[in-house]
Order: sequence, then C-alpha cells, then structure tokens
Amino acid sequence: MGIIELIQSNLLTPVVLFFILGIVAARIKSDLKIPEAISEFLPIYLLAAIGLHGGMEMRTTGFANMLIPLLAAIALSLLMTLNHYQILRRLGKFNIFDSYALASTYGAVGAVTFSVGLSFLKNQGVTSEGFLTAILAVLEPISFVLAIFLTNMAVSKMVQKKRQTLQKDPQNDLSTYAELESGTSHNKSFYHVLRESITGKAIVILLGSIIIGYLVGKEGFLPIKLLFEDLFAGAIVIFLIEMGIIAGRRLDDIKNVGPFLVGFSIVIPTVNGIIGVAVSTFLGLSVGGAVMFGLLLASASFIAAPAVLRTAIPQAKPSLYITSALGITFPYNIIVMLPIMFTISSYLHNL
Amino acid sequence: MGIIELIQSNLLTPVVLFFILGIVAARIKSDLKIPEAISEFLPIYLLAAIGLHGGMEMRTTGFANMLIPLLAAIALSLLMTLNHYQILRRLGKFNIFDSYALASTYGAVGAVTFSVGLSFLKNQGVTSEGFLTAILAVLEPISFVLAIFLTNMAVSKMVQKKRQTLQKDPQNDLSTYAELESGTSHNKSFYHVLRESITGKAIVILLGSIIIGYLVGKEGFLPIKLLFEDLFAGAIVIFLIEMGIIAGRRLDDIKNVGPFLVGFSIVIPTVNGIIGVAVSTFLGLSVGGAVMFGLLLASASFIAAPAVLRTAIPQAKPSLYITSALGITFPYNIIVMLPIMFTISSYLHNL
Amino acid sequence: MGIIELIQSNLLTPVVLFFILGIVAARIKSDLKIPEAISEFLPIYLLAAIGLHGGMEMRTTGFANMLIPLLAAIALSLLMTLNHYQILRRLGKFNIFDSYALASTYGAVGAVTFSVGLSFLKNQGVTSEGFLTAILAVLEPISFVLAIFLTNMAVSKMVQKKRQTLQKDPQNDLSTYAELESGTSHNKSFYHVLRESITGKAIVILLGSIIIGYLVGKEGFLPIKLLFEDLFAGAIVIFLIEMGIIAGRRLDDIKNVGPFLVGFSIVIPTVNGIIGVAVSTFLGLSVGGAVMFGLLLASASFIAAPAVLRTAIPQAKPSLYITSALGITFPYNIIVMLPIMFTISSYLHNL
Amino acid sequence: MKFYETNLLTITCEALAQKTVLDILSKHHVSGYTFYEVEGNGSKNLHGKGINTKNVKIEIVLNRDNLESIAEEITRTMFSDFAIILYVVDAKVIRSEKFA
Amino acid sequence: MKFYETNLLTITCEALAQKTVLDILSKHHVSGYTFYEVEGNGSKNLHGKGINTKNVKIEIVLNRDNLESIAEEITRTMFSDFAIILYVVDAKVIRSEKFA
Amino acid sequence: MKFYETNLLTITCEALAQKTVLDILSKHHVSGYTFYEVEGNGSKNLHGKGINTKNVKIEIVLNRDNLESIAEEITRTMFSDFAIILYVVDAKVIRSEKFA
Ligand SMILES: Nc1ncnc2c1ncn2[C@@H]1O[C@H](COP(=O)(O)O)[C@@H](O)[C@H]1O
Ligand SMILES: Nc1ncnc2c1ncn2[C@@H]1O[C@H](COP(=O)(O)O)[C@@H](O)[C@H]1O
Ligand SMILES: Nc1ncnc2c1ncn2[C@@H]1O[C@H](COP(=O)(O)O)[C@@H](O)[C@H]1O
Ligand code: NA
Ligand code: NA
Ligand code: NA
Repeated sequence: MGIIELIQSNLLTPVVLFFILGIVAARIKSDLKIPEAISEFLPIYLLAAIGLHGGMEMRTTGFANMLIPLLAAIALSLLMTLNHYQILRRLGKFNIFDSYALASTYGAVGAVTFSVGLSFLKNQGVTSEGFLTAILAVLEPISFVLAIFLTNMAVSKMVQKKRQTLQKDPQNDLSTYAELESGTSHNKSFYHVLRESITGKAIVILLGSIIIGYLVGKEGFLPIKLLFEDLFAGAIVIFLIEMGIIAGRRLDDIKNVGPFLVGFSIVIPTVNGIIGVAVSTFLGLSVGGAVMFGLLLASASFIAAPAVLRTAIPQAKPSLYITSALGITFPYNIIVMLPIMFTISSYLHNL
Repeated sequence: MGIIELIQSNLLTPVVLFFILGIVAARIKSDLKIPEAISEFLPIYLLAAIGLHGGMEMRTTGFANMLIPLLAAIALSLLMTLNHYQILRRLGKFNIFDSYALASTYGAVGAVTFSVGLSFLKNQGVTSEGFLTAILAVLEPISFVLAIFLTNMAVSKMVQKKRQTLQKDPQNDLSTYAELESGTSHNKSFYHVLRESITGKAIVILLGSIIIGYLVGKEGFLPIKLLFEDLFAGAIVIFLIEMGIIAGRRLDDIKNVGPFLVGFSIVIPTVNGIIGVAVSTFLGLSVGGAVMFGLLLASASFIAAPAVLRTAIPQAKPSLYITSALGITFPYNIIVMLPIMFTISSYLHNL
Repeated sequence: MGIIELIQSNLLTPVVLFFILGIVAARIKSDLKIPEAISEFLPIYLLAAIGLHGGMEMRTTGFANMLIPLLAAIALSLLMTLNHYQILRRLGKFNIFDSYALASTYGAVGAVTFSVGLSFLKNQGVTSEGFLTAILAVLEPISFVLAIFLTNMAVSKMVQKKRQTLQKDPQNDLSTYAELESGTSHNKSFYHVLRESITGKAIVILLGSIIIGYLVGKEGFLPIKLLFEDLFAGAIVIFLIEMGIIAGRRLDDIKNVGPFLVGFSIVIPTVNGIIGVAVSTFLGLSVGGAVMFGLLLASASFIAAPAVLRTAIPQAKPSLYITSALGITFPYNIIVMLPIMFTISSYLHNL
Repeated sequence: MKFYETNLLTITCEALAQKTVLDILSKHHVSGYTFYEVEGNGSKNLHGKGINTKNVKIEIVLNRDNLESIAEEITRTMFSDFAIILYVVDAKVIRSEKFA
Repeated sequence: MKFYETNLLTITCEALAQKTVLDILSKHHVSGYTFYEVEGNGSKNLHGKGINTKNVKIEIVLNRDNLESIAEEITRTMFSDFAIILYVVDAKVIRSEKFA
Repeated sequence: MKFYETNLLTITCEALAQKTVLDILSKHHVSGYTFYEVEGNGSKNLHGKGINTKNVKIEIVLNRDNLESIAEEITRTMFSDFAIILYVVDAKVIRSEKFA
C-alpha cells in the first residue's frame, strides 16, 4: 500500500471519522458533547490500559533493551525543546514566555496521540515494544521541567537587568520594581513543577499501571482483559468525539495564531517524527516500535501541557499552545503522520 | 405465541423489568438515580450504536428500496401531526399552544423507543431494514418544524385580530399591544427551529454514525463492535432504569393531565402504530422492519421534544407533553404495542 | 497453598494493586481521581450485577436452604452489634453516640467488600450460594435500625434524668431544657430510619436485581451478560482506585482515632469473620459460601453507614466510623481476611 | 483599593429557559455572565437534575441601566411561561469598565 | 421597575446535613430554595467531592421573619454537630409575593 | 438573632488559575472558602466546560483587612494574565469568629 492509500484507509477508520464528526459538530454549533465526567474518565482509562499492556509486555521482554531507547528519547526530547525555542524566538519573533511554552508543548508527548497510534498499529496488524509505554511516562514531564527552568532563568536575568537600569535611573519607580519581583515570584520553582508533573494524574496512573501490569502478568490480567484491552478501541472512539469537538471550537483561533505557528505545527512534528523513526530503527526497534517512537517525538501535549504551563508560565498565551497542539498537530499526526511514519518505518526495516 | 403470551414474555425481559424497577424506586421515593453524566451519555451512545448499525446495513442493501418508505413515513408523520392537532383542539379543548406542542410530540419519533424496539426484535430473533435508522433521523425534526410553523402562523393571526379590535377600541391600551407583540417575537422563526433541530445532538450523532457506519463497513466496525453492538442491550437496561425513575416521578401528574389526554396517549400510538405496520408491510418491508416502521409512528418524543418545544412554544405546558409521552405512551409502547405490532406484522406477512 | 502464599497471591491481583495505587496517589497528593458520576454509578452497577447473579442462582436452587442461614446471619449481626457497643463503651470509653454509631457500622455489611469477595472467589475457582446476596440485602439495614433504636432510647433516658435534676434544682434553666429537647427531636425515629434504610438506593437496586434475576433466569440474562457479568471484574478495579484514594486521604486521621479503635478495627472483623465461617460451615454452606458468610460479618459499612448515621445520630463523629471502616477494616478484609477465611473454610470443609 | 458600586443580577430558572435569557442579555449587549446547573424547589415544582428537568442559575454583574431594562424584559416576557426567579444584590468591583 | 427589599440566606454545609436543613425549611413553611454541590475548606476539613465528603450550598430568598427563625434554629440545632456556615445578604426582588 | 457585618468576596476565573488564587488565600492565612465549577462568558472568551476550558467560582467570607489585601494581590498579579473577575458583596454572619 502506498502512502496515499494508507492515508485514505486510515481516514476511513472509526477513530478518525468520529474525530471528524466531533469537528463538524462543533463547526455547525451543535450541542453535541460528551459529558465531562466521561471525558475526564476516558484519559485515565486509556492510560491504565496502555500501562497495563506495557507492563505485561515488559514482564516477558525484560528491561535490558529498554535503556538505550529511553536515553535516546530523553536526549532527543531535550534537544528538540531547545531547538523549538530557537525557532520560535528567532524566526517566529514570539516573546520568551510564549516561546518556552510552545517549545515544551512540542517537546512533551501526547498520551491521547499515543493511544490512537496503538489502535492504528492494531489495524495494520503490527505490534510495538512494551517499554515504549514506560518511555511515554518518563518523557512526559521532562520537557516541561526544562522549559520552566529556562523560563525562570530568563525571567531572573530580565529582572536583574531592569533592576540595574532602574537603580541608575534617578526616578527609580518603586512600583515597577515591585511588579517585576512579583513577576518572578509567580513563576514556579523548578522543584515545584517537577513535583507537580510527577504527581500529576497522567504519570501516576500510567506508571502505576505499568507496575501493576508487570506484577500481575498475562494470567492475572485475564479477568480484566475485557475492560482494559477489548474495549480500548471503542473507548478511543468516544474520546475522539470529544477531542474533535474541542478541536473544532479551536479552529476559529487558527487565524489568530498566525501563519508562522501554523507552519510550525506541521513542519515540527513531521521532522521530529521522521527523526524518531530513523533513530529508533537504527537502535533496533521493530516496525511498529519505530512508529510509536516517532509518534512520541512528533506529538504535542494538549491535555497535560495547559494544566502545567498555565500555573508555571502564566504569561504565555494558552490560545497559542492549545490551538496549535490540539487544533493542528493532533489531527495532522493521527491522519497524516501515522501513515507516513509507518511507510518510512516499513521501508527502513526492509533495507 | 399469542399476543398475551408475547406481552408476558416481553414483560419478563431485563429491559422492561429494570424500567419497572425505576418506576417503583421513584414511587417509594428512593434516592436511586443514575448519575446525570451517565444518563446524558447513554442516549448519545445508543444513537451512535443505532446509526453505525444502520449505516453498515445500508452499505450492503443500498439506498434503492429506501426512498418509498422514507416518503411514506414523512407523509404519514405530517398527516398524523395535523390529525393530532384537530383531535386535541376540537375534542380535547386544549389551547392552540398545548395542542400544537402535543400534536408534534406525537408526530415526532422517540429514539429511546426505537432502541428498545431493536432489542425487542433481537429477542424475537428477527432483523429489520438498516435504512429505518435513516428514516428515524429524517423524521425527528419534521413534525416539530411543522408544528412550530403552524403555531407561529396561528399566533400572527391572533395578534392581527386583536390589533384590529384594539384599534377600533377608543381605550386603545398600548401595553396590551406591546405584550402581544412580545408574545409573537418569542415564538421562534420557522428557520430558527429547523436549524436548531438539525444541529441538535440527536440528529448530528445519528446522521454522523450512519455515514460512518456506511463508510467503514462491517470490517472497519470490527474493533469497536464490542462497545457499539455487544454492549447495546446492557446499556439500554441502564438507561431504562433512569427512564423509569423519571416516568415514575411523572405518575402523580397523570391525574392533572386529565382523562382525555390519558386516552389520547394510548389510542393515538395504537392507531398510528397499526397504520404504520400495515402501510410498511404493503410497501414490502420485512416482519421486523414493519414493526420498527410502526414503532416510529407510534412513538412520541420525550427527550428531544421538550428541548425544542420549550424554546419554540414556551406558552405550552411541558407537564402535559412530557407526562403523556414519557409517563404513559412510552411504557405502553414498549410493553404492549411492541408485541401487538409484532403479532400483526407476522400475521400480515403470512397472508 | 498456605495462608502466607495465599495472601501474597491475593496481593498481586489487579483489584488489590489498583486499590493500593489509589492509596499511593492520595498519599503523594496526586490529583488522580475517578469522576464523581463514575464513582456514584459503579456501586449501583456492582449491586445490580451481584443481585442479578444471586437471583438467577436462587431460581435454580430455590429458597428452601436459605432460611436457616438467613436467620443465623440476622441473629449474629444483632448480637455482634450489641457486643461491639459494650466493647466500645466499656473498654474504649467512647460516648454513647460514637459507640452506637461504630457498633452498627461494624454490625452492618459492606456491599463493596462483598463484591471484592466474589471476585476473590472467582480467582480461586470457587463458587458460593446465590442466596447470600439476599442475606446481604436483608442484613444491610438491620444493625442500623437496632443501633438507632437503642441510641434514641438512651437519649430519652438521659433527657428524663436531666429533666428530673433540673426540676429539683431551683435555678431551673429553661434554655438547657430546650436544648435537651431539641437534642432528642434531632434523633430520628425508629420508623423513619427503617423507612429510609429500605428505600435507600443500595437496597432498592439490590433487591430489585435479585427479583429481576430470578424472573428472567439464565436465558433472559444472556443479552446483558456481557455488561453485568463479564465486565464485573474490570468495574471493581475502577471502583477500587477511587476507594483507595478515599482511604488514602483518611490515613492521616488514623492517628486521631486512637490505638484502641485501630485495634478494634482489626480484631473485630477477624473474630466476627471466623465465627461466620465456622457457623456457616456448620450450617452446611459450601467452601466459598462460608467465606462470603464470614465476609458479611467481618465487613463494615462505609458507603451506606455515613449516609444513614449522619442524619440519624448526628452527634457521632463521622471521622471515627468512616476512617476505621474504610481506612483500616476494608483493606484488612480484602487483603488479609479473605485469604485467612478461605484457608479456614477449606480446612473446616476437609475435616 | 478603590471599589466601584455595581449590581449583581441572579436569575434561577429551568434549564430549557437558559437560551431565552441569554438571548435577552445579548440583545442588551451584555456579554459577560456566569452560569451553572442547580437543583431547586419553587412554585412550579420543576426542580431537580436529570433530562429536561434541570435548573440553571445565571449571574450577571452589570450597571444600573442594563439591570433595569433586562429585568424588565425578563419579567414581561418570561415570568408567566417559565419556572424562574430573579433577584439583585449590590456588589462592588475593581475594574468597573469590565462590566457593561 | 420597582424592587422589593428581601433577604438571601446562604447555607454551606456537608451534603449529609442537607436533609436536616431542608427539614427545618419545610417546618417553617419555606418551600422555595435552590441548592448545588460545592467543594470547600473550613475548620472541619470535611471538604471535597466524592462519596460522603461532598458539600452542598443552599440558597433561600426569604423575608425577615423566616430568616430570623430559620437562622436561629439552624444555629441552635446544627452548628455543633455539622460542618456548616451560614450568611445573609440583602437582596431585591420584583415579585415579593413569591418569597415567603 | 445578632448578625455581624462581614464581606463575601467572589472570584470567577479559568479553572487553571484556581491554584494560584488558593495560594494567595493561604499566603494571607485565609483557610475557609467554597468553590465550584461554572461556565461563563467574558472578554477572554475562555468559557465553557471541558478539558482545560472550565471556569471556577471561589467564594470567601472574610474580614475587611483580608479582603483589601487579597483583592489587591489578585488584581496586581493575576488580572493581566488570566480570565478572571472579582466582586464583593456585604454579608452578615452569626459566628464572626469563624471568618478570618
Ligand atoms: N425562595 C426561593 N429561594 C431560592 N430559590 C428559589 C426560591 N423560589 C424559587 N427558587 C428557585 O427558582 C426555581 C424556579 O422557581 P418557581 O418558578 O417558583 O418554580 C426553583 O426551582 C428554585 O431553584
Ligand atoms: N470563610 C469561608 N468562606 C466561604 N466558605 C466557607 C468559609 N468557611 C467555611 N466555608 C464553607 O463551609 C464549609 C463548612 O465549614 P466548616 O464548618 O468551617 O468546616 C466548608 O467546607 C466551606 O465550603
Ligand atoms: N459581567 C459579568 N458577570 C458575571 N460573570 C462574568 C462577567 N464577566 C465575566 N464573567 C465571568 O468571569 C469569567 C472570566 O471573565 P473574562 O476575564 O472577562 O473572560 C467569564 O468566563 C465569566 O464566567
Ligand atoms: Na513531542
Ligand atoms: Na410518532
Ligand atoms: Na459486619
């Protein structure tokens, strides 16, 4: 199957079609919505299912071959976050806050995207390494913590500079001074953000489920397999209706984010994703594993990111990072990038 | 099996028994209730399941034999709405607003009733034509739009008449005049109601799922079959507990709606349902298809109707149309009419 | 398998591990939580599933052999409630209100514990008598009603005594008098509590489902088996995450309840449970049935109890009875007591 | 801290009337409001959560002129047909320009 | 637009105390009220959503006499046993006859 | 029944700002508050329920001093970055000692 046919056939899966239905519903201003309790529960369920599955796989395959891919993923994620920042700040002329917020949104990973990726692979009849779930869990907080650390450093520097200017200035305005101080105090400490990220519900349920999956093994999993494995595809469909609705509401904002960010939201996942597929193929991951590794790097975070960034870098505009991650990159990843990465991965593995 | 045995055996299905349990819980003032998020989600789920199923069926059977039944259903629904109005206004002495509201409640269709019908047929080991789901979707807004159009016309006429009287009257009371104007302005325009009806969540999810079912086909449906087909019967049971509770709370209101409306709520579905079975049998539908066609006409809308009518005809008393549709007609349809129509349909198909 | 191995293997089941994950999440102050609508729905679902199952079983086995165990359970439950009271009041030095509230919390039964017990037996490949579900339903309100009846009597006596003292006293303080009156009026009447207990959602759905299960039988159950039987184990897992979170939040309170109550919360279920296993084995119940019978007596109520006791004995401190029942006894029962009772029951049945 | 006097209008009504209220607000160019689902009891008995029986509470911080005209229109056009109550409380705000 | 002066009584308490509050209201023949679930923090720490730990907020528009007697009864019979607070705000309504 | 005069501060803001508000409260040693999710519309358009777009309403009964300093800090540090409004209403309570 060529890329085009693969995209077409991926387009005609319930997951993608219900996502599009959600978008359409939002565009025609329908009152269709998934009740909040359900759409808050589904990510917990999806992460538990992913985690259990990953943990069980790791019980059979062990941790041995996990270390190198994990380190590679961390290194790539950090490099990419720094790279995003340079692009956004230099070329995109975004301010420091927006640049760091966007950089880490795209450096981070998306658990929903990951779920869709797993269901895509299942449709293709391909499996992936279980330890990728563990990499997902480790990668989640990494680029946030980096971005917030750098933002705080940058703000401190800014404050120091202005303070020097103010001191030289005879009209030394005390209120401006106080404002600057409060500006910094606002930005949460490195440690604080790290703590909040790893006690965040996504990490807790994901890591917890990995460990539980590892402990109970395939046999212990059997009684709950129906809920946590067989219903997975259906649950994603329900969740994607809601994601589609939220994305659809964001579409109006796309014209406000500007053409630079629209381009960024498509080029960056493409480049990062392809790098991910190539590197992981080189590291010996399977066809499906390389796709998931690529997807980790291609994906942007749109559920965890806003929750973390809104308190950590409140000066950054959420309309920028939510709209681009959820309104552009997410659909692009699940509709276009998955087939592209699958084709590339298959090609590389056949060399 | 005779009608009586069929009614008895239908009575002893989980769907009907849990509905009755809900009624009992409400009558003994138990605090049993299905959390709102669940009871808001279930209709969406049921409609998605119905739609997917219908769409897949239509992929195999095509649209060809759908046109005539669809037109027949539309014509019958419109005629019946007008007929209900005459009966309610002339014989029942209801005011214009209540008459139109009730007329369209019974001219419209009930998606929940439809779901129960499908599960009834499954218990009887009988299938129905997939395109009936599409008819359900088309029929939903039709009689609302008609009723609201006619109500607006009627109100305009009323206003005009009163205005003439007021102008002749020397004591020309300006405030009365203003009130009349506001009375009309209240009643939403034909176009407005049409727009709201077809962007309403029921239609969007139903039509969307029909299209998705059509596009993905039986094979694409496979990964989500567990959720959207196998769990259907269980989900209806949960939903009917809540419907029972709501219906049970309404039972007190039955004495307020008056004996005329109680009679109406039983006679009309009986007559409409039998007409539906007969016409559709004549048009060549299968045994099960004729039952579902009859059920479309026999059913009254109690979820969509109030939402539409409360804004469109605010002068109509919701206690009338909700109580009769949910408290009388719905139980009557699922307990008594389904077996009756099934018996008639079987009989007609054996002639 | 020895007791230790059984406890170990029970510890490594998803049910127990997800409960522990919930506790951990609460301890590290994670924001992980199951949305309220879900955690309110799950007990209803679990009770419906238990009830349907019990009802179907009773259809095959009949009521005949149920009477003696039922009467034994009632007698034991009442005796134990009175015994708890004496221990708490005499040895524990708790006030009347706290003593009665705690006594009935431990005299009552826990439906969630019962569900976990069923899933434990399933893992051991053992069944239990269907009528135990009916005993669960009957036992639920019994010790509440007893405790509240006795509390009201005790308060009346107290009021009478003080009134006599006040009348003798020349400085007859009217306001104290009024307060005493209001104190009693507060405590709901015997009848009132009985009424509220048996119209409570737990009893209604449980008894209702038993009857429905009995009426529809195994064949009528088939269409909803997937939801109400196959998904049972998965649903418990989800619910236990939430129970773990709530229990985890309560752990801080353990130091406040004092060492006496901590001891009580472990010794009482141990003793009651073993008595239950022994008595029911003697009465001829199966290995699994004796475990469930023991579990009924060992378990404390932490969902229904607070709702009943908070209105019926408002003077009692909920932090005492919720913390001990949910924070200590529940984990102890599902982790330690189930294996212990299973070993004892197996041993007794092999004598 | 300087506070400016303004008004807090609260409307509690059956949820199916929410749209009509919001339409009236927007007709009077009032675009700031807050709302949430509530349960309640009143003369019309249309209380409680659940499909088609919910109540909603709508709160609007607004100036005296808008208050008068909106309260007037709601009273005139909605009081007879819907389960609805309305009350006003004096409130103080910091950024008076935010509230039309 | 003529507004009539009245009172808005707000009670925030643990959800398990709601029934007791509503019983007191009905004892004083007050049948109009609005309530909704909330979370909160206070001296009794019984905050948060979730089974048996919810809070509820009850709001009643009522006249001075009922306000006095209801506030008095709640203070006397409930303050010591329950997590509960109570406050009153002056309010204005249009149909004073609606509010007992 | 003796009522004491106090203040009811209401803050309505995007849910992601809730933590920041509660941090400010605790910095000022105010530990009593009530909050609940709401939907709303305002200049920042960040309305509605759903992941990351919810609003929350926080209500605090507190004395004049705390009111001033908390309102001041919120205005200074939060108004520019968040979708947020704040208003104050006069309230009366029975146990004034409960409200810092
Ligand atoms: N006195 C009152 N105090 C507070 N809320 C009220 C009062 N009366 C009515 N309500 C609310 O307003 C809604 C509609 O009232 P009604 O039109 O009287 O049925 C009720 O369901 C309550 O939520
Ligand atoms: N100062 C306050 N302002 C607003 N709400 C409060 C305040 N104090 C207590 N509450 C609410 O009242 C409930 C019971 O308070 P308490 O009895 O102090 O635990 C709390 O859970 C809060 O929801
Ligand atoms: N005039 C108003 N009256 C009541 N609530 C408002 C008003 N303006 C804004 N809000 C609420 O405050 C939130 C934030 O407002 P804003 O910062 O203007 O977007 C909105 O989403 C509403 O919930
Ligand atoms: Na990424
Ligand atoms: Na009809
Ligand atoms: Na017990």
